[in-house]
Amino acid sequence: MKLTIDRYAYLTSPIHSWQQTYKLIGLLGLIFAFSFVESLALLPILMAISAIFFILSRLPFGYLISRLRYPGWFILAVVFLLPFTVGNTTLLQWGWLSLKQEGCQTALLIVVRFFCILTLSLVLFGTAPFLDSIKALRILGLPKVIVDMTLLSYRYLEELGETLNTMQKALQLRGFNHHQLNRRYLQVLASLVGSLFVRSYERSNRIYHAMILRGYGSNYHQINLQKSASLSQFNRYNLWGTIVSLFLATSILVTEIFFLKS
Amino acid sequence: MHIPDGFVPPSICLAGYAISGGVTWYSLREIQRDRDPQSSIPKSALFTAVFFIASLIHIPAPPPLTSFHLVLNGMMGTLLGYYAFLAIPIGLFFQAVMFQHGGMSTLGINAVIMGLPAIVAYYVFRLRSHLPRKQQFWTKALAFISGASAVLLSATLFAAIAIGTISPELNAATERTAIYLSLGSYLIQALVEGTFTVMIVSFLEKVKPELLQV
Amino acid sequence: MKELTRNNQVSLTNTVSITLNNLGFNYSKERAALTDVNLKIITGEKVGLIGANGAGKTTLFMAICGILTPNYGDVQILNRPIVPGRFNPDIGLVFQNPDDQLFCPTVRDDVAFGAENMGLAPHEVTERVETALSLTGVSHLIDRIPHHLSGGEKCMVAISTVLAMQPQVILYDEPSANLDLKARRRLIRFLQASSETIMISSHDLELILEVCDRVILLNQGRVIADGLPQKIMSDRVLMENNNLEVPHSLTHKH
Amino acid sequence: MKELTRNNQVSLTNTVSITLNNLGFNYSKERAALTDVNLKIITGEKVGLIGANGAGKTTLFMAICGILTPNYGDVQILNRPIVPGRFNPDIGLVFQNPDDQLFCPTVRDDVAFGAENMGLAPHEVTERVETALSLTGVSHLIDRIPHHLSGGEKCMVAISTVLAMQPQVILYDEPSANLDLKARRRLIRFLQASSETIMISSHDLELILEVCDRVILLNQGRVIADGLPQKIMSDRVLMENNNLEVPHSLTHKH
Repeated sequence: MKLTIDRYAYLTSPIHSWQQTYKLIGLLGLIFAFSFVESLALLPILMAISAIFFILSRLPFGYLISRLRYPGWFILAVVFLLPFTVGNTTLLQWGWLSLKQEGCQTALLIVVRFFCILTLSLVLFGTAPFLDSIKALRILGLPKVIVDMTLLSYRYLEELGETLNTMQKALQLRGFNHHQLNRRYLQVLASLVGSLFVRSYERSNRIYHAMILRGYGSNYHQINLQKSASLSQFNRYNLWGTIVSLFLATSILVTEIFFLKS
Repeated sequence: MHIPDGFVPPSICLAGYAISGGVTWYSLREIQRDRDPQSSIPKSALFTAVFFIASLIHIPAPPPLTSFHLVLNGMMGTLLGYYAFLAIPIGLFFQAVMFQHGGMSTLGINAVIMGLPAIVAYYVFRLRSHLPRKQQFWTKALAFISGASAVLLSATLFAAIAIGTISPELNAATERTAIYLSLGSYLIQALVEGTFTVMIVSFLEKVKPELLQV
Repeated sequence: MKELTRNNQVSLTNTVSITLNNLGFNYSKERAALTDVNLKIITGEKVGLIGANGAGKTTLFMAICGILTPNYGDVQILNRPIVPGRFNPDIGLVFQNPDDQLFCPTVRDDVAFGAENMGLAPHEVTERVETALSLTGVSHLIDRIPHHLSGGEKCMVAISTVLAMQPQVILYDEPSANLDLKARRRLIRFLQASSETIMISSHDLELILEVCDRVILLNQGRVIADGLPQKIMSDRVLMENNNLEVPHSLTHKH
Repeated sequence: MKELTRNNQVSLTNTVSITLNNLGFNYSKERAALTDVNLKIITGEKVGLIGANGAGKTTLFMAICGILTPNYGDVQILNRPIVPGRFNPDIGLVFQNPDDQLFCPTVRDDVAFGAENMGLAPHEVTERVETALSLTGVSHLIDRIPHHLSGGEKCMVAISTVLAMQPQVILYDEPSANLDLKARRRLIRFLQASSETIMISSHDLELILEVCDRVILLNQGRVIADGLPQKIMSDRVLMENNNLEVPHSLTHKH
C-alpha cells in the first residue's frame, strides 16, 4: 500500500503559499457555505469560485478527474433516479416514465454542490502535505488525544499495509487462492486480521514505552510537531486568501438566506 | 455507506457535527476516567490503522455483486470501547482526504452513522462480563450481534437520512419501502460482518484474551 | 514430450532445479533491481546469496517463487517455467520474519495450511504436519499458539509450514536474523542436514560458510561472483568493493 | 546535601553511573526474570550484556530505565534512584526495532520529541536535533519520513532520537540486528567513538568484542560472569554452559 496523498503537495502556486491553518479556515468556510446553498441561481457562482481556486492551485486537471471517479459513480446512481421520482410538475412523459421538474432541480443542485465542494476539498488537502493539515487542525483546537491518535495511525498506516501485504504473499505461496466467499475464506481472513491486531498491539506497547522514555505526557502532553505553523507568521496569501474566501462564504450565506429563500 | 459532500441539506450537516461533537466530548470524558488513559492512545491509534487497512480488503461477494468492503464498526466498538468514537472520525477523515469517500462537510453526519452503532456494539459485547464464566456460546452470540447489528444500524441511519432528506415529497409508505429495500441489500453484509466478528473474537480469545477486556 | 524431458533430466546425475535465463526486473524506470541474471542451481545444492541491503536478494527470491513478474527473462523450477501468481508447491519461501508466515491460532493449523491448500486428504495432511514438525525438531509445539513462541521456536515452525508442502526447492530469507546463538546453531544443523535444494540469503556469512557449498554475490541487481564460499568470501578486495567483510573465521588464514 | 554528594562524586576519578542493588524481578510467581543483580557501572564504561534469549537482558534494561518496577532492590543512575514511570532524560534506551522508536511522522519531529518534552526553548531544540543527527552522520535525512528509510538509516536516526536528550547513560538493545555489514560497521565505529556510559545487549559477540571494555554474562536472570570481554568470551566451557559460543575471532588463539 502506497499513500499517494502528498503527490502534488510541493508545487508552487498562490494556494500552496497560503499557510494550511489559514487555508483551512478560509476553504472550510467556503465548503460549509456551499453546502448551505439551495438556490439554483447561486450555482453558477459556486462553479466560478471553485474553478478559480482550482486554476490558482495549479493542480493537474487529470488529478481532479481521477479523484472524481470513485464518489462520482455513487452520486450518479442516486441522482439518476431523482428526476423520475420526485416532484409533481411533469416536463416530459414517455409512457409510464415521466421526467419531473422538481426532481431535475434537486438532482442538478446535488451534483453541482457535490462537484464544487469536492473540488475545493481537493484544493484544500492536495496543496499541502497531509501532516500540515493535521498540524493546522491541532492549532485550530482539535483535542490532543485525537491529534496524537491521528498522527500515530498515519505514521503506521503504510507500514501495517505492507505487513498485511507480506502476510498475504506468504498465504499465496502456500496455495491460498480466494475467489469465493465461504467459511474457510472468512476464517483465514479473520486469522490474518486477528494476527495483525495482536502484532500491532504488541508493537503499540513498545511504542508507548519508547514514548514515555522520551518524556511523553511529562511536560507538553502532546506529540510535538516541529515547524508548526504559528499564527504569527503572516504573508499576503494568508491575509488575502482568508479574507477573500471568508467574504465569499458570508456573501453566499447572506444571499441564500435573506434574498433567495423568500 | 458514506454520505458525500453536497448530498444532504445543511441542517443535516450541522446536526451531524453537533451530535458527533457531543458524543466525542462524552467519549473523551469517559476515556479520562480510565486508570491510565494515555497508555491506550498508541493501541487505539494502531488499531485505527488496522481497521482502516482491513476495510480496504476486497471481499468476494456472491453474484450479482462482485465484491464489497467490510465496515467493521461493530468490531471497533467491541475492541476499542469509547475510543471507537475517536477512531471512526479519524478513519473517515483519512478516507475523505485519500479517496474522496465521504466528505468534509458530511464528516460529522458520517461519524454519527458509523460511530453510534459502534458504541451500541460496545455495550452489547460488554454484557459478556455479566455472564457466568466460560460461556463460549454467549461470547460468540454477543460478538455476532455486535458485528451484525452495528452494520444494520448504520445502514438504517444511512438509508433514513439519504432517502428522507433528498426526497421530502415522497410519501411515508414509499419512503419506508425504499428504506427496507436498501436494508435488504445490507442483510448479507451484516451476516458476513457478524460471522467475521465471531471469528476474530474467538481468535483473540485464544491468542490474546487481554485485547477483549475493554 | 514434457514427461520425457523430465525423465531424461532425472536420469542425469546433475539435474537442474532452478534456472534463471537472463532475468531482469525494475520497480521503477529509474532503478533496475535485477539485471541480466543467469543462474543454474543443481538439485541438492546449498547456495548462499550475499550482498549489501538493496543488492537485490529479496527481489531475486520474489521473482524465483513467482510473486514478482520479471520484466524480461524467465525462471524455471525443475525445468518447468514459473507462472507468476500460480501456486507451485514445488517451491517454498521462508520469510525473514516468522510472524509474517504464522497467522493461525495453533501451530497445527499453520503447518497444515499449505498441505490443505494442495487438496490432500485429511489423513495425509496430518501425516505431513507430523513429519514436518519432527524434521525441524519441534513436534512438542504442535498444540501451542504460534504468537506465544520464542524467536527460535517460531523460526523452526515457520520452516515447518513450508516443509509440509514437501517442496523440492526452498528459499530462506535471512533465516538467522533475531535468533540467539543456540537457536542459530540448531538452525545451522537443520540446514546442513536438509535434503532439498536450498538458497539462503543472509548477512550472517559464518552461517553461509557452515551450510553452503556455493555462494553467489549480488550487487545492484547483478551477479558479481559465483563459486566456492571459502574462495569468494576470503577475497578481501572483492568483499570490500561490495560493501561486505571477510568473515572472522577466514581472516586468520591470511 | 545532595549537591555535595554529586560534587564529591565528580571529583573522584571513577564516578559510578549505574548502580544496581540486589535487584529482583519476576513477571509471574513461578518464574523469576532477574535474581539478586548487583552491579556498578563506572562513568564512561562500555559494557556488553550477553546471554541466550530469555536470560533477562531486556528485563534488566527495562528495570534500569524505569519501565518495569523491580520486586525488590533498587536502581540508581548517577547516584539518584530511578523512579519507575517518571521521565528521566539522563538515561536513554535504543530499542531493538527502530520502527518502535520512530513513532513520529518525520525524522525531525522524532529527534526533537525528547528534547521538547524536556521543556527546552525552540532554538535549543533545533540545535540539539542538528547536533544529534550530525553525531550519527545522518543530517541529510532530517526531512525524510522514518518509514521510508533503509534499515541502517533507521538505526542511526533511532540513536539520534535518544542522543538529542543528551543522556549520560544509553542502553542499546540488539543494535546490530537486521543491519547489513556496511551499516553494522558504521554502527561499530559510532559506538567506539561515543562518549556516554553505554550498555549493549547483543547476540553479535564480535560487535561486543570490538566495542566493549567489559562484559556481563546473564543466565536465568543472574549475573554469571563479569569482566574482560576477551577473557570471558574465550572461555569455551563457560560460554557453552550458558548456551553461547566462543566468537570466531577468538577461536584461533587457542
